[in-house]
Amino acid sequence: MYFGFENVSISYGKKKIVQDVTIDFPKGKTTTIIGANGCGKTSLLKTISRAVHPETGKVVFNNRPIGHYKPKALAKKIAYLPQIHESPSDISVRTLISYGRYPYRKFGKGLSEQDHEIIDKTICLTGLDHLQDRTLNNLSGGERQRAWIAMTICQEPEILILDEPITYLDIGYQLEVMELIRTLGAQLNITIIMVLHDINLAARYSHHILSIKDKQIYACGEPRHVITEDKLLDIFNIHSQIHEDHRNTCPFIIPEKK
Amino acid sequence: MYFGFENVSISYGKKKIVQDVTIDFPKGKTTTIIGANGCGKTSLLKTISRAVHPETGKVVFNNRPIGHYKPKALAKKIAYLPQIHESPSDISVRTLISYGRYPYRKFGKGLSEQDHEIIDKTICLTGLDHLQDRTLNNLSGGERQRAWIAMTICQEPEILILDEPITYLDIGYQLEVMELIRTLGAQLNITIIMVLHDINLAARYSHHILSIKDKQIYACGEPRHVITEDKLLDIFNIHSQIHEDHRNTCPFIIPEKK
Amino acid sequence: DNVLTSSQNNNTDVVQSENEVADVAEVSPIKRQLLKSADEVQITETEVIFKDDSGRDVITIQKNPQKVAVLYGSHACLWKEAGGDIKIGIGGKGAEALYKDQIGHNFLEDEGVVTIAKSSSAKTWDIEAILAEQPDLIICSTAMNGYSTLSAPAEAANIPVIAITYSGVGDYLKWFKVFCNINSKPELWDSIANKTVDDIAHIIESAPVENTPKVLSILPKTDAVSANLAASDMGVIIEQLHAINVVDDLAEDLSSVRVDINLETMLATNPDMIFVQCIGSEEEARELMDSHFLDNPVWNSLEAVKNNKIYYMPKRLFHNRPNREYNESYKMMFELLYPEIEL
Amino acid sequence: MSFTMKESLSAVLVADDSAARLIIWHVRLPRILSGGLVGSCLALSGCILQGVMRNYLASPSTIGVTSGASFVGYITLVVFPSLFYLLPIGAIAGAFLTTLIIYAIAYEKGVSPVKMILSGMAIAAVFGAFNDIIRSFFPDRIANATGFLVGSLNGVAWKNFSLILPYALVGIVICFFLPSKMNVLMLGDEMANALGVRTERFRFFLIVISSLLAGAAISVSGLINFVGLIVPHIAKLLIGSDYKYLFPTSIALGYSLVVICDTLGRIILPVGEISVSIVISFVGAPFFLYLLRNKQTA
Amino acid sequence: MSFTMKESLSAVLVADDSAARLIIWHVRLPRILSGGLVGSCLALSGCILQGVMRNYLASPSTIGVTSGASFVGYITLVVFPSLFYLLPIGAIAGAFLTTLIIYAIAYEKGVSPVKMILSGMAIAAVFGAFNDIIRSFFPDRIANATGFLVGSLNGVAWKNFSLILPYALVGIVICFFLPSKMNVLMLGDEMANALGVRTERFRFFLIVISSLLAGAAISVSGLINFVGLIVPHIAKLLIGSDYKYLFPTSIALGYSLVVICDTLGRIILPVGEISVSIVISFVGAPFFLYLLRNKQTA
Ligand SMILES: Nc1ncnc2c1ncn2[C@@H]1O[C@H](COP(=O)(O)OP(=O)(O)OP(=O)(O)O)[C@@H](O)[C@H]1O
Ligand SMILES: Nc1ncnc2c1ncn2[C@@H]1O[C@H](COP(=O)(O)OP(=O)(O)OP(=O)(O)O)[C@@H](O)[C@H]1O
Ligand SMILES: [Mg+2]
Ligand SMILES: [Mg+2]
Repeated sequence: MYFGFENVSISYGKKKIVQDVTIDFPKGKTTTIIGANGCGKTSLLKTISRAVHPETGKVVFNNRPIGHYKPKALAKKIAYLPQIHESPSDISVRTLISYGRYPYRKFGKGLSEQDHEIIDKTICLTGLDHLQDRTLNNLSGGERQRAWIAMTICQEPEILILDEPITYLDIGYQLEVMELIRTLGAQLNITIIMVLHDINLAARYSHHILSIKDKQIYACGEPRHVITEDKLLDIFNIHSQIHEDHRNTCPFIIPEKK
Repeated sequence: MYFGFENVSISYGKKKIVQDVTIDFPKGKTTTIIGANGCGKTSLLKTISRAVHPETGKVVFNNRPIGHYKPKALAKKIAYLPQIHESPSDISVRTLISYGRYPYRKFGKGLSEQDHEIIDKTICLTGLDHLQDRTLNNLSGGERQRAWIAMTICQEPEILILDEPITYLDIGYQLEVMELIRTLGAQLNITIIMVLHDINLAARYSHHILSIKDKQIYACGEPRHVITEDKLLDIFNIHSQIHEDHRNTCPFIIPEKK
Repeated sequence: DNVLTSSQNNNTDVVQSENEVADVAEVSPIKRQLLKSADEVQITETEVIFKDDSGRDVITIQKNPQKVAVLYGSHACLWKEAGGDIKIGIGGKGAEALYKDQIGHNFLEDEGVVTIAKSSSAKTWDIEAILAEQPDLIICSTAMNGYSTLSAPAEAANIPVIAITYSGVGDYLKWFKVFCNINSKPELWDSIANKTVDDIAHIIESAPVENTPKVLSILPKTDAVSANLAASDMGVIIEQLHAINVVDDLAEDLSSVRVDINLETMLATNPDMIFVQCIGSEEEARELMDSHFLDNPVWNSLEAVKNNKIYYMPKRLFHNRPNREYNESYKMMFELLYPEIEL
Repeated sequence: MSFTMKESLSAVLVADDSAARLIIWHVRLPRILSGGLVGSCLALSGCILQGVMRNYLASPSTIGVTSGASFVGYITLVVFPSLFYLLPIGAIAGAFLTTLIIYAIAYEKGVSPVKMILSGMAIAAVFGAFNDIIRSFFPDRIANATGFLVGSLNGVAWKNFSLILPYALVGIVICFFLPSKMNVLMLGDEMANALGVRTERFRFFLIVISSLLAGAAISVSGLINFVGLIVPHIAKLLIGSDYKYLFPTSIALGYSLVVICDTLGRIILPVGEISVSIVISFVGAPFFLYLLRNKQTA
Repeated sequence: MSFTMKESLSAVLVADDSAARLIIWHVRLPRILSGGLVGSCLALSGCILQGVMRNYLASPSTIGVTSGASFVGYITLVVFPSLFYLLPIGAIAGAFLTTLIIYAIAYEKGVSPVKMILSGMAIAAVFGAFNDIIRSFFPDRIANATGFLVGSLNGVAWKNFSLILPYALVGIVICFFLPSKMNVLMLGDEMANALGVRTERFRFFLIVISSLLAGAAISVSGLINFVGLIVPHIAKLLIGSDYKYLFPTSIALGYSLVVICDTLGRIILPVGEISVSIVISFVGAPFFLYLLRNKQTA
């Protein structure tokens, strides 16, 4: 298994959240997890960052449980942006982004020439040039979110995990982040795993969509196969018109109330 | 003027955010504010809750500056849900919702029969029945957001102001919240003002759309007039395909990168 | 001069040993007891050898130091009484009042003593000023970090230090003996200390053993009133004079010096007399007592109060170390306890 | 001393000269009643401050109230010992004035709790230094006053009870009328404003009230810091953070903790007593640690 | 006393019997050098703890380190007064053991800073009560130990310097090697984990280090609480919260504040001196208040 969950179950106290989930995320592809609020998407991802310990099963990377890796070695391969993150308020955007280079730092060494180059490149990629010296507490919600995404990108990971990364972003930046993710995926062969609530963007920018329902994986596959009226009704309890976006060759939906 | 801004300018220190903005929100209608990250949407709304003081101009309700009202009297008329809100972690959903009845409380009196009825109704409306006794720290992001919305609805306001209310919600609940808002608007004649990043939902559920750009109101009017390719390019710097959603008789867009 | 000193020393030694021989024969057990610590001090021709309170095994001090620093008020008075000269001392209102009281004048000003602080707290000393004077003996208290602050710099400068904790007449006798001999004035020990010891022994012997009064000795503080137990200075005197300290029976297992007590206990034990220890002036002590007990019905119902037997004990004799006036403390207490007995 | 039920009852009802009357009516009763109120006032003060400051370490001592009260106490006792009867009023005034100073320092378009607590700590340090200076310069007299630093209820009489009673009544009023406003304040300033609370004014009101409560308690018993810090936490661990329950629980716990510990301190030694503040630390701290370990924290 | 440049130089270089040698080499130099290091250790300890605990009120005293150190100090001085030379080691050991106890209490699948600080306060209260008990029952002996409560550098000698030096060196190592890790920790445990920090282990390491730093400082100077609380805030107000700058600034400010205030306290009175902890409160607190008022807070 390249990267994924093997028979993972999660509970909080007596409350079961997911049960016996096995997923192998395909290498170099973008997989989006969708599902209703509270179905356990975030909990699943948290087992990767070890903030939540699975009750049974394990998270596997390159056929070894992630617990067997050194944390820094793992951090060079897997980057993770949690759904809710606290930020020290008075550091600059650039400083925040530079923290993404942490796993690469040698003990006692500062940022290298190369680190700075990568930081510059990331800032450019994420359109934060004009904000890089502003401190986080002076940014709008959306601006802040972009700085965080930039930080994870700066980690140069092989696998990038994003929990609702476009929350708070305006539609322009939503598109930009999704394009960025696509570019990273395609050019650098990064495996991307994210949680999105926007079905249309998920359908357009993912190779695979994985949906969770009732503690289990409900459906998994190409967007076309998961984004169907029936399945959406099951997952989200909504009706929908499904159209074809010819320009982007993907389905898109207009949700309808029941 | 029923409710709106009169020549409002806002700055943080030397940084001008909006300049000389005048808006009259039409009574009983739903107005959605759209605009790029950092354009000042939240700042404008914060002048209503007096978290931000306008540099010039004033916020007017029923032809009087809101500063002339008693806070509780105003709170019975205008409810406001900020974009980012802190929550005490160990109170139950029901308790949180009951706080919406605060402006109606008589000094030294507990919740009345009527209050409890309204709370029950709101819980039912927002689909929180099964969660009402859970504490907030045990909820998923989306579940928590719904509890907050329920709290503002419980305030029975004449004007309801929501800053990105469907952040974190899954598509099912997004639709449900928007439907709820529409119902409230239509049945109770509530004036709704909200900020949304989802252009499609904005177009479908708003009577008016107001967009901000370069410290000014850039466009304002019926969705059809604001959601055009040119204008979206100006506001968000994106191209877009504009289609017609026949079932909902509104435009919908598919955003495209530049 | 030197010759004279050494001959005097010889002399003392002889006197001393004679004394000791005599002691064995005729000294009463009471006197023996009082002199117990003092007897452990050894004196040679040029040195005085004893144990101080710094935790060191024994210390040996050369006689006749020329430049002495005494950094604690009552030690300074004792040193003066033992015929010593002080070149470095501490000032401040409290200390100066004490000097006037016990020595009769403020020697700091009168004798041009270098003053290195306005209180005995080691936190406020100027160590540099002490060392700069290059004293050849420093006497300090173990209280208020005195010794621990001074020990390292003094050691570096090769200055001997005596660190003292003293309470009660036994300690007085010990230190007076040490000081007199360091100053090569053993005759002062003979003339003053012996009189004190004799007086005290006599007073103790005169105290009746039966039907003695029940007494309570208290120390009023702002928010509480403490009772002096047997281990306190006043408690020792009371016990030696055979009066019944009403709290002692109750406090057999307590090793402390005093405990806070309440009116309930006072009423339950109902003492015949109450002695009030004054930290500041009698005036202040009265104010404090008023703040606790004025118009208090429980207080007013006490035997001692009804019979007007509340005594404010002079600070000089019962709070400060009275040194050579220890006999006066005993005498005063005796007269209060047993007014009917002539000494 | 122990009395029968009958003796005790008659002691309370009949004003005679019996030992029972003297002890129960004049010594024990005022002590128990005022001690309990001291506990309630401190607990309520801490409970309010921890909420208003949004910091679980806030307590009367963190905003400098304690040091203000004890500073004025010191000055009274050391410099003007004959004015000792002004001590209670002095302590309350000291607490109140310190609060105002700190508020003024931290104020700037509204007061920030962070700034306020930090100013409180700084002011407390300055007062503490003054106290140390006084202690160095009046070492004899101050030996009298050190007792102020270890809270005790020994000698508390009816006059102390009448001093603290009005504050305790204020506390009860708060308990009844303010929990919902307090709850709303906990949603954050923006939300609370939107719900009709004048947050700035309400916060000022609460801070003043809690400083008065603490000042009154200190003036009766001296410092029993621990109650103001720990009782609100115990209350929270037991019944959660809804002020409707939190206020009354804090008050009740503060009352009982002080009364129980004071009684223990009174009877535990064969003679003499152990100050209530010491007993509270020995009894309250382990209980608190037990709860902390065995319950979920906020 | 003042010396010429030449005298001072020769005092440092030539081991003779001159007054200059005695005073400069044996008294002043160790005092200045150790005093500075005490300041640095306390400031660094506070700086680390405020970060790790995510509470701006955290300082060595909030996690009980101070009380642990001073409790052991008390016991040494009061119960075994003849072992006073063990005091420094005792204080460090006390600080360290207290930290472990509190850690153990607060631990449960990882340690929560809230629980840890609260346990620290409770343990501190228990130790404080022990100290009060000792003070009530050994009032004479304790006169020895009360000095411990007002920090002072009077009488500090080379042996104290060699005691604190290794800890100060640890501090410097931390300054050079840990700021980036510390910065990452400030992003929250989840983020820090994802970036390759073993947060639980790192936090334990930091807490132990800071307790040792504080213990070492206390063993040399007694309590100068204010430095550990306020210096990190001053540093933050001056240069922001990036630990790359925050660590060295705290260390430098701690060093200079203590040395300057100690010197002031030494020369300000015509006779005698004022303890450094008192001067620090008088000098540091207003400076801090000034900054607090005139700069944006975090
Ligand atoms: N307290 C503050 N101090 C200084 N600048 C601020 C402050 N709050 C916001 N800003 C700046 O003001 C601008 C407007 O912020 P605002 O939050 O109103 O934007 P917004 O339109 O709500 O953005 P978003 O869609 O991201 O929520 C932003 O550029 C932001 O950086
Ligand atoms: N610390 C916790 N303790 C107890 N229950 C929790 C905890 N965290 C989450 N839960 C519960 O676990 C379930 C799954 O939560 P999770 O955050 O994984 O959902 P999610 O799929 O990410 O939802 P959302 O789309 O709203 O982010 C929810 O029902 C939530 O109430
Ligand atoms: Mg989630
Ligand atoms: Mg916004």
